[in-house]
Amino acid sequence: MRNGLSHMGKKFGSDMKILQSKPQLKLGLWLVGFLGLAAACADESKPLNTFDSDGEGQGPKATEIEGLITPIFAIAGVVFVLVIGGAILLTIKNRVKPEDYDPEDLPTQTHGNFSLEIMWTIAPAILLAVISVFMVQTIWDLETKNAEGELDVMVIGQQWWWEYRYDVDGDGFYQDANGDGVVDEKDAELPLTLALDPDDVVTANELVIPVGQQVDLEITSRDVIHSFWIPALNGKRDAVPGRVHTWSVEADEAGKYTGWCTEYCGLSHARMRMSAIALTPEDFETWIANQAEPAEVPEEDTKEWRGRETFAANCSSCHIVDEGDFNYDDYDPELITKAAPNLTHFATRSAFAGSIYEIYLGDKDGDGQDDTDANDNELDVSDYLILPQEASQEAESSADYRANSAQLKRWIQNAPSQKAMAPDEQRGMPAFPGLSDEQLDELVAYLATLD
Amino acid sequence: MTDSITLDSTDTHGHSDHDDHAHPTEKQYWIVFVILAVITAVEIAWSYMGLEGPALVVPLIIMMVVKFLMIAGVFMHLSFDSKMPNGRTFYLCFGAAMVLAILVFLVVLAAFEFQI
Amino acid sequence: MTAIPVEDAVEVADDHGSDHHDDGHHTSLGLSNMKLAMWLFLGSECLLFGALISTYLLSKARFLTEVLAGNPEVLGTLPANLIEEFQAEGSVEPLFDIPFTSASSFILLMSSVTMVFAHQAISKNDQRNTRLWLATTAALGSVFIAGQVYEFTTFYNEGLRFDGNLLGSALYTLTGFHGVHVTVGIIMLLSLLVLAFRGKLNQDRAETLELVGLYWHFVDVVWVLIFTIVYLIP
Amino acid sequence: MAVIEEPLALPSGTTKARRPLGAFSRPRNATGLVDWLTTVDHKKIGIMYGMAAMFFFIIGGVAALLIRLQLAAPNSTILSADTYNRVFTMHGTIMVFLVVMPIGAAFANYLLPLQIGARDVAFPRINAFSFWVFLAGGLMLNSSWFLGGGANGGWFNYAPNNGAAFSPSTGIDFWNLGLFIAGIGSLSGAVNLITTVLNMRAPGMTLMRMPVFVWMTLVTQFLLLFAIPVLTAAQLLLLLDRQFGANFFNVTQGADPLLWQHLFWIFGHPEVYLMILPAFGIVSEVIPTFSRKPIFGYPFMVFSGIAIGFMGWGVWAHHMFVSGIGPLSVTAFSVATMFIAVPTGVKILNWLATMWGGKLILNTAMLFSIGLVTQFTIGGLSGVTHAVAPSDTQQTDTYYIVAHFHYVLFGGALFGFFAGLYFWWPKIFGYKLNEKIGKWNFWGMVLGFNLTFGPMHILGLQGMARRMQTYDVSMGFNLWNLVSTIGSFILGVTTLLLFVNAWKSYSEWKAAGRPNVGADPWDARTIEWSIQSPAPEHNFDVTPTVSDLDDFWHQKYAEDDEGKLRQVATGDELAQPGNGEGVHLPAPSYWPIVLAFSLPIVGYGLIYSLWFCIPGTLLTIISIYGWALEPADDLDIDDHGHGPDQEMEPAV
Ligand code: HEA
Ligand code: HEA
Ligand code: HEC
Ligand code: CUA
Ligand SMILES: [Cu+2]
Repeated sequence: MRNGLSHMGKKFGSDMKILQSKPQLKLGLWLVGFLGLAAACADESKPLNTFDSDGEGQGPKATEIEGLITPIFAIAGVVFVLVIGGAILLTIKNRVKPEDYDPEDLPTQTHGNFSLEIMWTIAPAILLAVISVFMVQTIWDLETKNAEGELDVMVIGQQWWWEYRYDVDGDGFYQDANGDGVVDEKDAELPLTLALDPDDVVTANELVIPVGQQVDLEITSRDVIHSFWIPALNGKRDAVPGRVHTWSVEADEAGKYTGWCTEYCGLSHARMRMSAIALTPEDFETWIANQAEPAEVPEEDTKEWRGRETFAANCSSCHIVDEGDFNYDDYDPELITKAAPNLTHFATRSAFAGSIYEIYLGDKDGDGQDDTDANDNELDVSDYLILPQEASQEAESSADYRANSAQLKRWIQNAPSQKAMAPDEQRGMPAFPGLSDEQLDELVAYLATLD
Repeated sequence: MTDSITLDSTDTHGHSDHDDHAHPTEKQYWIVFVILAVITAVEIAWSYMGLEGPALVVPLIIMMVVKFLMIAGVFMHLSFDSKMPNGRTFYLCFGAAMVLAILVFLVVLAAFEFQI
Repeated sequence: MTAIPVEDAVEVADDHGSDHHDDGHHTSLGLSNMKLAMWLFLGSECLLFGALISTYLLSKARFLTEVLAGNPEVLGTLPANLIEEFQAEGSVEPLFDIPFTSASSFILLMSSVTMVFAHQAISKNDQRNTRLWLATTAALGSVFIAGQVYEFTTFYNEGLRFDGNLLGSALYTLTGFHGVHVTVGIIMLLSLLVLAFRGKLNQDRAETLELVGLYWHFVDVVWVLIFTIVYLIP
Repeated sequence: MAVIEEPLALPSGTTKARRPLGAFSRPRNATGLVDWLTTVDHKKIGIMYGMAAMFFFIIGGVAALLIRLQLAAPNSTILSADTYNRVFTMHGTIMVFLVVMPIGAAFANYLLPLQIGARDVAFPRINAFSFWVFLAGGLMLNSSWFLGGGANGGWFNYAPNNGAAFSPSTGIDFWNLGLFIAGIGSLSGAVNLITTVLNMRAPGMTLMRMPVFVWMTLVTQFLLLFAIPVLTAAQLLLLLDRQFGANFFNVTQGADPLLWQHLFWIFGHPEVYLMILPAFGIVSEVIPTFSRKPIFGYPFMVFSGIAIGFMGWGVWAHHMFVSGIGPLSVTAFSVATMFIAVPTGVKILNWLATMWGGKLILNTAMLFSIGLVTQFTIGGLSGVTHAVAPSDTQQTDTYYIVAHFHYVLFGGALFGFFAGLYFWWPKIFGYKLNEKIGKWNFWGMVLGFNLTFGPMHILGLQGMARRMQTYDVSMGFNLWNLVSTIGSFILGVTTLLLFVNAWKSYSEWKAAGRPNVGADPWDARTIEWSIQSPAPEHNFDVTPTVSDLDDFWHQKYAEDDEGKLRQVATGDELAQPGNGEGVHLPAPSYWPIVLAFSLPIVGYGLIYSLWFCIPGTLLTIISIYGWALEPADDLDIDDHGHGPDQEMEPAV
């Protein structure tokens, strides 16, 4: 397809040159452009594509939107051809060469035609009225909520990563903000805190959802406005601090669906990506059960254990690794948002730092192919599930399937050099130039145990 | 000084001689003032009646609008000036802005009300 | 620039001066340029105040919601007694001193009448009364401002900070911005007064005075809105 | 201030010039630079607006090219994330506020008085002030490049990201105060121009005889008059938040960030229409002239313009479809937005109908006008596709939107302005622009423009979000970004052809001994062509009396006995000779520029140290009084604090 496109591009360019001499070709040129557009949009290697004419690999919401917009594109295309074609035809037909100019030779002086003009006032209005009917229908369709008891997830945007809280116990609350051990409406009324409802699950960057279910999202933010967007599953919805916006996603097929933050949110807006991972309901159950477990403490005096010490000294002021006894009261990260990614199950994710870096490299499923591509839709989902159960233990030893430790080390040592951040303004992760190479190794080893 | 060039009017040639007789007299001003004062007193009294919701708000708003119209109409001569030829331009400039401001910001406030 | 013989200008001026007092030149609409311009300007002010009033309404509502919900961030910005009163009343009413503000509103209303009389006086070329009424208007305006300064001090002493919470920011901004308008009006009145005392404010200048009057009445009208919306409907 | 020295009572014959406050007397016979700095001539002010806009256009254009360079390839590092954010913010801000708006003002200033048969605008000194204060604000905004970097909040600068906590550098303060100051200029300009149009028309120039351009400008100015104060209010809140610790957008205190969005877009949407309407006005003059037919359906053209102006107030939340305003609001605004296509469509179709059966002269001005009709339609149609809210949830904040607004802004507004430049150039400067370079200019721009922004439709639908410093290879955006970058350089170079053309045409004209281009080089329709080119300082020797729409054309052409249209006179035969003897013009003044440049001093004070505000404010007050007390050697009458000038005096 890429070849096809560049071919199209060449054609586009050469037509343009002809255009200078022959304006007649303008129309043809635009048609080529439009075909190119259609062709380009059908190209499946575009993980964020919104205009997927065959609708494959899309969730029902996205498909519904597309069902609405496709005929509108068609109507626009017709108007486009009529107006532009008309303009070009009139130009060509009615042109007078400068040398033929004769002041006495005037065209008929028409001043207007009332009924004609009324006609082209009313006709588009009727057309638009018809479109409106379908449009309003879709607007409200997109707002429908899932049934009671189905999965709800709170989506929290912050500079420059996403946090997800799963309402596992289905009580509709996500935090125990006043720390009284009872999760109730009072907690919901308080401002967003880190303190999680102990029965719920929290993760970052990757939204894991079960296939074939509408998952309702409650979207909010801890700092500035972000926008949550997984194009293949639904349109976007802004994450506005102080407000909770409902929205939903649903995937028909298992797979990885990428997206990125689409409301400008400052420095690293371009590096605030995310993805949704759709698992079969059974896989999803396994996954969530694992997430609910506390982190395991590594054996004493191992490499991992020393990493844990370093972590406690340097990192746990911001990052939570919940070993079952975590106390939110003693915890106050030096960040405007008061939150850094929860690392309790870090190793079960596939990408970090706003989904811009892979956590693992190499061939995960042993089929001889490198599975490394943060934005590859084709990723085999079962790869994803291997991680928590088997793979991570051998992560480091396995030659073709290993933690992306070089990148992780670079990140821990100097995160702002890996992703634009402003730690001095309490936005983003600071650099740790003081950590020795050995300490970094130990830290990475420790992080790899967090599955 | 030549008299050949004039930037004279088009729609209304020359300028209408609207004069003070079109404006209210001193006495009328006082009357208006007294009415305004009375309305204000009623407003304040109303706010002390311990009412709530629409019963409180609606009469207050009505009285506010009446006061507004009286000041704009009488003190600012809107109702008199607008009788001059083309005086409706006043309405165009000020009234349009008033209406626009009210509508637009009502919609804004409504948008915050009906978030669902 | 073409050289302009001043004589010409003066002649024109004289010519002009003999025209009707508040509307001397011939315009397409038959309204004077400046009066039209003034109305246009006031029209745009409507939108400005509209935005500020809406901001106030919204901010106050949000503030109250947070106070009633007991958001510690918000509660921390106010003394406990105020919070208790707000929560008890479910409104910000306890902050206000209605009788006091009513009195100052009344004073501002009164100044509109005196402004009208100043205009009447000048159109009769009654210099003495023009000065008198101008001075009275300016004085009433100043009393209003003094009242507002007093009121702000009270609010401040009660613990309402401009940079503390939404209510403080919005209330001080809206009323303060109106106060700035009144102050500008007072300065214009005083400038007119100086002219009047120097004998330079004659009947020909009636329109200038009328324009200041329009501005003054507008500021008054805005206060009518603010008084009802902010103070009487808290 | 309503403070008047008694100039009007000066006894005849006295030439005593007062030196108020011991400062300036009104400059006389100023030449050279001083002339330009103190002029109150609407034509010179119009030209200065145009030049300033072109200057800013180069800055905004270079910023655009930097954006395109950075995006030419994936993962490129030409601009850091921080720089990129500043560059695109400044690009958008400059293009909107310092390029398109002032070009509109330039045409309005130059043409309005000429087209309605007036000697000048209603308040010439205020007019000068409007320009200088715009320039002061624009320069202040751009000074941020050197003082810690430009603004970095995006051109609509959403809260709370624009707050001190998230954008601590001063860029946003410059954005805020610079535009605040420039806004004062737009506001005073609007008051001035509306008064001019409503009040200063030549005898017989009834509203329904005004050229369409005058109408569109009138609507534009009303939009400005009512829209700017809303932005000003928002900026005031932001100023208080950033500089004085207020909480309007402080979420921890319960503030709602959507307030900013509402205020901004209540301003912002009328803003986009006030950017396009002047261009619509321009092509409504050009197309009839070169189709040799009257505009088709004049009343429809006028009323659709007014309708756009009105409807423009009811659709602002279409920029907030995904902001979470709730489905009810979304539905209402979505439907309202779609119907804006109706009056706009009327315009497009009426232009086509004007060309229908016409005898088209395809010179550069006409080509650019046809360019507007076609390119704008593309942008308008994509506009309708995102007026449909559900599809906007996919499109918003992607390059599809970027494509939309460049098609309407560049393909609409700027193409219209280019048409206007080629059309009125002889009236303004006395010589025509070279047609050959003009054609290159046009076709080059059409090519470059479509290459740059056409692919953005595709990119947007492929999911490329806007305001992204970089993108990953795996996203598949490489090809079209490269195409777009190449296009942007073609566009840049071909845009520069305008300057080449101006320079070349001028030198040829000079070499040829500055031949007179004639009053009416295009056989045009409206009365500005009935005076000499370049327009004499006093505009009309004799104020024209108007009896028709397209009055000048009707003087040239009349039906003979058989009812056939014949030329009865050429434009040059009818033209006024340009010797307006004894015409009294308003004297120039120093105060507009002094007052205008006193404001940024206050602005810098607010950013750096409040102490600076004191001299700034003092200077402001002095200038206001200086202005008001200025000896009126013309008929200056001032009022309330804004010190409007008197209209040009009548019969002199
Ligand atoms: C000159 C400026 C200009 C103009 C004229 C327009 C015109 C229109 N715009 Fe555009 N718009 C912008 C400048 C402009 N816009 C800018 C700058 C932004 C982005 C701001 C930002 O986010 O940075 C924007 C964004 C924008 C959005 C928000 C997108 C988003 O961020 O999600 C929307 C949504 O509805 C929209 C809609 C429209 C519509 C419906 C019109 C209509 O007026 C168009 C009407 C014209 C036609 C439709 C073509 C001619 C009509 C016919 C030939 C008749 C027949 C047609 C039919 C029956 C369909 N615009
Ligand atoms: C009238 C308005 C206008 C105009 C004319 C333009 C013109 C151009 N714009 Fe603009 N653009 C906006 C208004 C405009 N833009 C707005 C409002 C935004 C949104 C900003 C935001 O998101 O906040 C935007 C955003 C925007 C983006 C998206 C950035 C992002 O989201 O990350 C891009 C990307 O390609 C872009 C490109 C261009 C290009 C290539 C041009 C070209 O047309 C420019 C062509 C160049 C020239 C005409 C200059 C000529 C000068 C030279 C050739 C230089 C040579 C000279 C010297 C070196 C001295 N623009
Ligand atoms: C001052 C707070 C702070 C400290 C201290 C800190 N971090 Fe971070 N960390 C962050 C923030 C904020 C992010 C999110 C950055 C982003 O993606 O934009 C982050 C992200 C990460 C991530 C990626 C997480 C993910 O899922 O995307 C890892 C891994 C990480 N930090 C490890 C560490 C380690 C190891 C240390 C100690 C050596 C440490 N951090 C110390 C604030 C901190
Ligand atoms: Cu978060 Cu953009
Ligand atoms: Cu819009």
